[in-house]
Amino acid sequence: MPHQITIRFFAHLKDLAGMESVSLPFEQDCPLKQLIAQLEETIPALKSRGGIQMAVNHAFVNDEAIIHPGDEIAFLPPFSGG
Amino acid sequence: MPHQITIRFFAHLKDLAGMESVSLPFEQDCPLKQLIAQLEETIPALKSRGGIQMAVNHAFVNDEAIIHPGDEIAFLPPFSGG
Amino acid sequence: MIQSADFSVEEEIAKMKAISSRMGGIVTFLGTARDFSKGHDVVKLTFEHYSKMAEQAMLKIRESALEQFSIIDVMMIHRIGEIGIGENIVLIVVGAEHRQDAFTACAWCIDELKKTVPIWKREETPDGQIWVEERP
Amino acid sequence: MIQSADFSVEEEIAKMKAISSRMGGIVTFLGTARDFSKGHDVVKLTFEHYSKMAEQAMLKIRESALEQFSIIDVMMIHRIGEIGIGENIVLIVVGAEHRQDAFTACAWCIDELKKTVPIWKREETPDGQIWVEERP
Repeated sequence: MPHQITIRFFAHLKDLAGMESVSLPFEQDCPLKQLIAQLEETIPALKSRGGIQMAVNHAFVNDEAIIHPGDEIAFLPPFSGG
Repeated sequence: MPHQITIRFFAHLKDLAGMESVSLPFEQDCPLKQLIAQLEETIPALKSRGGIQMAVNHAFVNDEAIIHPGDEIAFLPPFSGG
Repeated sequence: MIQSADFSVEEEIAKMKAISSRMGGIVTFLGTARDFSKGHDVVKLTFEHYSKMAEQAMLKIRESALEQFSIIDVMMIHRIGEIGIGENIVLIVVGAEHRQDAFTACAWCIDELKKTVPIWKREETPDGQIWVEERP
Repeated sequence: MIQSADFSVEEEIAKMKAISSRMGGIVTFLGTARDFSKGHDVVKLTFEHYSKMAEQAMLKIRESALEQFSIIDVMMIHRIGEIGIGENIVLIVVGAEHRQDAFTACAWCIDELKKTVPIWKREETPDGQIWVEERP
């Protein structure tokens, strides 16, 4: 787990990203928003995300959260259970 | 059925009246309150009734309702179903 | 429906589901016999009813619920006779396209049943029998 | 609990009844798969979830409901995977001494589940698949 992070996509974001999850090399702590900006360059479709919540290690966070090596980051579209 | 009426008691009124129902000879229309007054003389315990609703032929009525021969009159204590 | 026999919640829900494939939410109220009521123990319950009037009152609740709420159907069963602690007393099943309507209608039906259906409960307690008259 | 297998409403209610003989009212919400949604036909549903987070969110709803309502217990099941029309999706069972608390808590739990549990529904329609994102 160290020196990399895992990114998970759900529902239509999985289709947009073309993958369910990806592990990326990751050495140095950085704010989530910086990571998202990088991802949007690789996967432009993510830019169109609306109402997406972000979670790090299964807890909701905002863009300012600091990401550490080993973290699991999730892109969560609006829920539709029940 | 003609020339008589049936009176029915429920729940604790049945215990007070000492009976579930009674049929009485009845020739002439009269207001329900008159019939009740007569019954209270025979069964004094009925006087203590509180919150009792009256029904004639399965429909709620008030004391002014006119009773006809053949009617079924019911004394209904507050309900406690459910 | 008023009956002395017990009922199956699963079967009643299955009947409700069979009515329409538009049904998205089913809200059920099941009333069961408690062993304790207003400060005293209860050993057993007995329900009595004014048969014809009670059946009519139940039908009226159903019609009125169908009229005033956006629901697909509503089904009601009340048991009479002797009922042991923990046993089923009353079941109300409401099916609707959307859940809020089902919740509102189900709560309304049980309130209305308690207010308007001539059914009476007798509690058997360690100190004797009590006819219950308050509306809970 | 989140599972792909179906559940039995009767069994879940029986478990709830077994918890306390003080229980007087059990309110149940059962969500089922409709064949029609927002103007289009639906042939089948598929639910996906973020496993660990969804389980945590369900536990939190239960704890929060026990804290804020006068209820005895609450039980929740949500199915995932493929679900055919008319099949069960979600079940919430709330047991309480008094019915009003059970109704309020049950309605709150399903609202909260829809808002806070990371589960997503995909509808299969005659024109293709749609990930549903609105909160109904």
